[in-house]
Amino acid sequence: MKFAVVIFPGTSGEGDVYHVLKNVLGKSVDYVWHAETDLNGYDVIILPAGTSYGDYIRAGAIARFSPIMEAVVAFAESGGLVLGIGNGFQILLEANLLPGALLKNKSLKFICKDSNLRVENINTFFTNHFEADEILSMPIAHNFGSYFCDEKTLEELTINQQIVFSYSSLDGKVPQVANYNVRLANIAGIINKEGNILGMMPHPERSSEEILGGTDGLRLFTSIINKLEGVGA
Amino acid sequence: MAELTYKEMGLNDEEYAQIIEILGREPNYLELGMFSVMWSEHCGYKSSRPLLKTLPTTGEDVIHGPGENAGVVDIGDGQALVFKIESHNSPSAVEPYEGAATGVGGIIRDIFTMGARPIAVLNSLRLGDLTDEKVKQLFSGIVAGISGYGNSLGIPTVGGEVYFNPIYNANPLVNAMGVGLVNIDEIALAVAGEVGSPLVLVGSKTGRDGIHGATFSSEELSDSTADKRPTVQAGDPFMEKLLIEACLELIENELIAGMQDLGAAGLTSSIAEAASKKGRGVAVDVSKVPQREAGMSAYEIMLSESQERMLIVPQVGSENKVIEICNKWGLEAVIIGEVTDDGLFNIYEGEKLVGTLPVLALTDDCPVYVRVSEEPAYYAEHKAFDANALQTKDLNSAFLDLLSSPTIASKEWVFSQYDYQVRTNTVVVPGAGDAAVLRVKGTPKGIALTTDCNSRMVYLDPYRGTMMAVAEAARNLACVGAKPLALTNCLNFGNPEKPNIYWQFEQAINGISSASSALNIPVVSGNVSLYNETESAAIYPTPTIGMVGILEDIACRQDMAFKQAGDIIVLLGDLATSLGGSEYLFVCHGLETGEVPEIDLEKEANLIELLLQGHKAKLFNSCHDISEGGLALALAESAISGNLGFKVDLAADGKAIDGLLFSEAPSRVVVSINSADISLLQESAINLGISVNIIGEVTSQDLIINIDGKAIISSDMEKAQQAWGEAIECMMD
Amino acid sequence: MFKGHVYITLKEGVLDPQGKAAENSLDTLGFSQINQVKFGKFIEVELEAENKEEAVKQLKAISEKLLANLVIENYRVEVVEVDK
Amino acid sequence: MFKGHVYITLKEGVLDPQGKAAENSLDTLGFSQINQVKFGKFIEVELEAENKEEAVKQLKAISEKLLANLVIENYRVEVVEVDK
Ligand SMILES: Nc1ncnc2c1ncn2[C@@H]1O[C@H](COP(=O)(O)OP(=O)(O)O)[C@@H](O)[C@H]1O
Ligand SMILES: [Mg+2]
Repeated sequence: MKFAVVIFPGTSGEGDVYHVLKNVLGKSVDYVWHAETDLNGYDVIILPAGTSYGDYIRAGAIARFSPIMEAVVAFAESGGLVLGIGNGFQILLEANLLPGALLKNKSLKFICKDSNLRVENINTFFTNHFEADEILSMPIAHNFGSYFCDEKTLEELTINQQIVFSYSSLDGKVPQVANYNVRLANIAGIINKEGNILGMMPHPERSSEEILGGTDGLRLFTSIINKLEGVGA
Repeated sequence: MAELTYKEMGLNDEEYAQIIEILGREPNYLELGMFSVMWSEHCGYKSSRPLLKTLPTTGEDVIHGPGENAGVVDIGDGQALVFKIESHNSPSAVEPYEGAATGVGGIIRDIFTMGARPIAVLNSLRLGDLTDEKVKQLFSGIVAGISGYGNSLGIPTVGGEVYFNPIYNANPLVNAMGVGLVNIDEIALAVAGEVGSPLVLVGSKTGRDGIHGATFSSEELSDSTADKRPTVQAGDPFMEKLLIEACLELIENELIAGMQDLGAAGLTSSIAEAASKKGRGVAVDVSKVPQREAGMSAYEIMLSESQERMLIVPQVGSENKVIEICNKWGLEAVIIGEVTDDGLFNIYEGEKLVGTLPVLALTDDCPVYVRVSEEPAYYAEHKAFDANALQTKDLNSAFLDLLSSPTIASKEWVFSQYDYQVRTNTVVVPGAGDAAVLRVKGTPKGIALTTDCNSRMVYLDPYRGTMMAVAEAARNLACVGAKPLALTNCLNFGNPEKPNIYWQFEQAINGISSASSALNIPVVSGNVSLYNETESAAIYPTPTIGMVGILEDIACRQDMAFKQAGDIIVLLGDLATSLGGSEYLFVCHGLETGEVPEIDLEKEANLIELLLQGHKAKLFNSCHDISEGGLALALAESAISGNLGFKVDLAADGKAIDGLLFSEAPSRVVVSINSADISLLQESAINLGISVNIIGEVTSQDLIINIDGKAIISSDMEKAQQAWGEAIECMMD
Repeated sequence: MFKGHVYITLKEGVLDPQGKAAENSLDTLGFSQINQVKFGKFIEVELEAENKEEAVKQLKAISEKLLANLVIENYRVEVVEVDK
Repeated sequence: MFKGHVYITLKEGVLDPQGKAAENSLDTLGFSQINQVKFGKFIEVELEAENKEEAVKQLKAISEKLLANLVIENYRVEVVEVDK
């Protein structure tokens, strides 16, 4: 199986996920320049973290119009697996491949730290190596990381189990409040209805080696590999 | 813009006369402007060159010392580290966000101009009294600027330091250090290439921003700088990122003869420097320079300090390939002139020659001043201070006050705004240890990075204080397991035309020289920022030291957190008591005085050796050097980081108790080790003449120091954590 | 040649931490009479067009496609012909 | 109760990378008639004041003190009385 890591002008996080796939997992992976229009031969498309186009106007706003994005949309519509991390998530939202938007952090500051995540849905291509309600540690590093969508969309996300990761306390408690804003604020990653497009703000590629402090993130990638090689892709 | 006189451009009568002599005529306005920026302190190093020449700059690992855009040291396996520290003080005082952001942009350009992939940024900040609203604004603006620019480049900001002192209220210091990794055979230099090679300008369009920035940064800040505000430059990190990728691709494809970033004094300086390297001349047509604004004059184009621009001299015949690759990255790249053999800097506006001057006159003929040096009266006065005369304080509350002093307290508010993890190499992250440690993918090696300077010590005794800064940097590297390799320095001082300031400057540089040769850590790059003064006062002399070190085996790294209850706590070094220049005197007695503690560089070298042996034998479970706040605060930081307590017992033996706790005497480190390993440690320590003091043990909770059996300091973890962890946050948000 | 303005504001119910922060600091600065602050974008555009309608159409088009994110933002455009 | 608007724009000659990026992107999107895009801020304020002059004064004050960065930005204020 083969991964593609898309590079847009100004993309800054491509090397981190590439390193995990190639050197940690020994998978074959290519960089694909945004001007390309063809994604044939790839099984998983990754829109990497960091920044693209300086995140000018809005993170992802310009990148979504890159030539490669038409191919990404087509690839996704045909059921191909697409993973957007951080900036990649923002691009998926701007491209309407996932619902909602990401707003500026409440603190108005960039935040770089480890976060605790609760796995809300382990029955996906991306999370089948996690355990139900398991608490993971993954770094976050973003400026626009607070997820937003309208109430109707939030209901759908909830009913269809599209919320895959929630921010959580160590003891796994995610305040199960009715308050819509608080519930929104806990969302760390969502998947589309069909289950082939995942967007998340935390960085699995930054928690895939012991030397970096943990390997929880690695299991997200092995989940993908497991599913695809399992079904002989 | 209204025409300036040569005085307004910062030239004096003698210098103007010298220019006339060189040209054999009056310079025109363009030529005058070019001289004034090239002969400014910032570009010409007028007041510093003779002193800088005395720095030790050679060593077996040094590939390039001062003189290039950045220093280069060999780290084996055909790889080298490229690094330099630079100031962006006055721009940050005027516009903190853009000033700090463009400071990062500038130092990063110095790194990839050498052909290196930038892998890390550090930042050394000096701010005023954090209770002052204006200072808070400067602080948040500066940190946001570094964060905004560095983060979007995907270069981790992995370390640095922040000190707070009212002396910096109106004169904040922003020093940024850039570090890059390069294959030795791919190092690029700023040379002009062959006669006839074209000069290609790449990147941002040229605007009116930053004109006379170099001159501006060489003048004291006064109310009139308000009028100079048009010189503020805004950064474009996206453009910088494209430049990095394009330039590294050009080098990979061996298309470049020379490369030079555009920084202070813009086109004038980078072209002159590139050309002077080979005694060449250049012919430039300003009408070819892409312009952001209408109707720019040759003068404005040649002096503009618009950011994110690079000058490239392609290999003969490869200019089209160069332009092609730049365009692929969405970068504008145009030929603006060519290298000539007449040694002249000729500026054309289309066909018309609008300026002509000898290249070397700009770069080499810059006048050099050996200023008058005079020891200030304060030096002897402070030395005479007697700490025994202090009124007694409750030392437990002193301890808590120190924990929450912003200079000592956790800097998480700062570094959580920096993406310190991107590139996934940062294995000792900000706050975790005395220096940052990065792995070098594909090798067992690691590199360690730090910046250090306690400017209060430097003020009280510039010579000793600066030796202490170099020693602390080296010690910080050794504490995380790295052998110090080389250093860079950023000399932030006041107005050198004042004898007392020049004395500080001279003494500080001598301090770097002494420490650098004693510890065998050569100086490979640096930067000078003078005239950091307002009407009221000069800043403390602040010779910031940036240092890099190497870990042959990254498995031998160590951080400062206690690891397990029951480990014994050992002080490597002496139970010193000198309180001169300490944060304790400042915070608890409102005093900045005293004799700066003695430093024995030979002992420091042995301590570093001992630390490296210990790390190699994996003896240490934690390692933290003693700096601001002394022994008590070093213990507290290790405890808080490890969320474990300690019980320490000291004997006064007639020594001053506050001295024992809070002395900032150098060459001392607190380690925690397995009790079984103590004899091993003692053995190597004896051979190296370092005293090993077993002072207590790691416990599961509470921070306790008994002296002669009496509990002097006793705090529960929560209280300490809060005081240390939330101090800055509470003041800022 | 036309000059256009695009005003982008956050939709009702979308958090505006910047506005909240401004309200707070204005309070501490003693501007007690300020009740609410909302942050939006003001974008000035220069464009060619046959006529004003044409220009308005273009401004709307670029707002919807690029300048505004309709999930969280509303936009309003306005054209001011430039007298040459 | 008054409603005020504050318009914040970059000073002449200050680089506007966002604007540049928008221009390029619009170009590739085929909006060739767009010549220039400049990004600024649009801030809506609700405040109490004796009268319109009073309100204008306050808006200016908060713009200079907090909302605008006068080193690189210009501001313009405008008051619209709210009819209750
Ligand atoms: N401005 C900053 N940016 C990033 N990291 C910082 C900054 N200031 C301090 N740090 C980090 O916080 C920790 C403590 O800094 P410092 O008190 O200077 O340590 P030391 O006294 O041992 O040199 C170090 O890891 C340092 O890198
Ligand atoms: Mg320090």
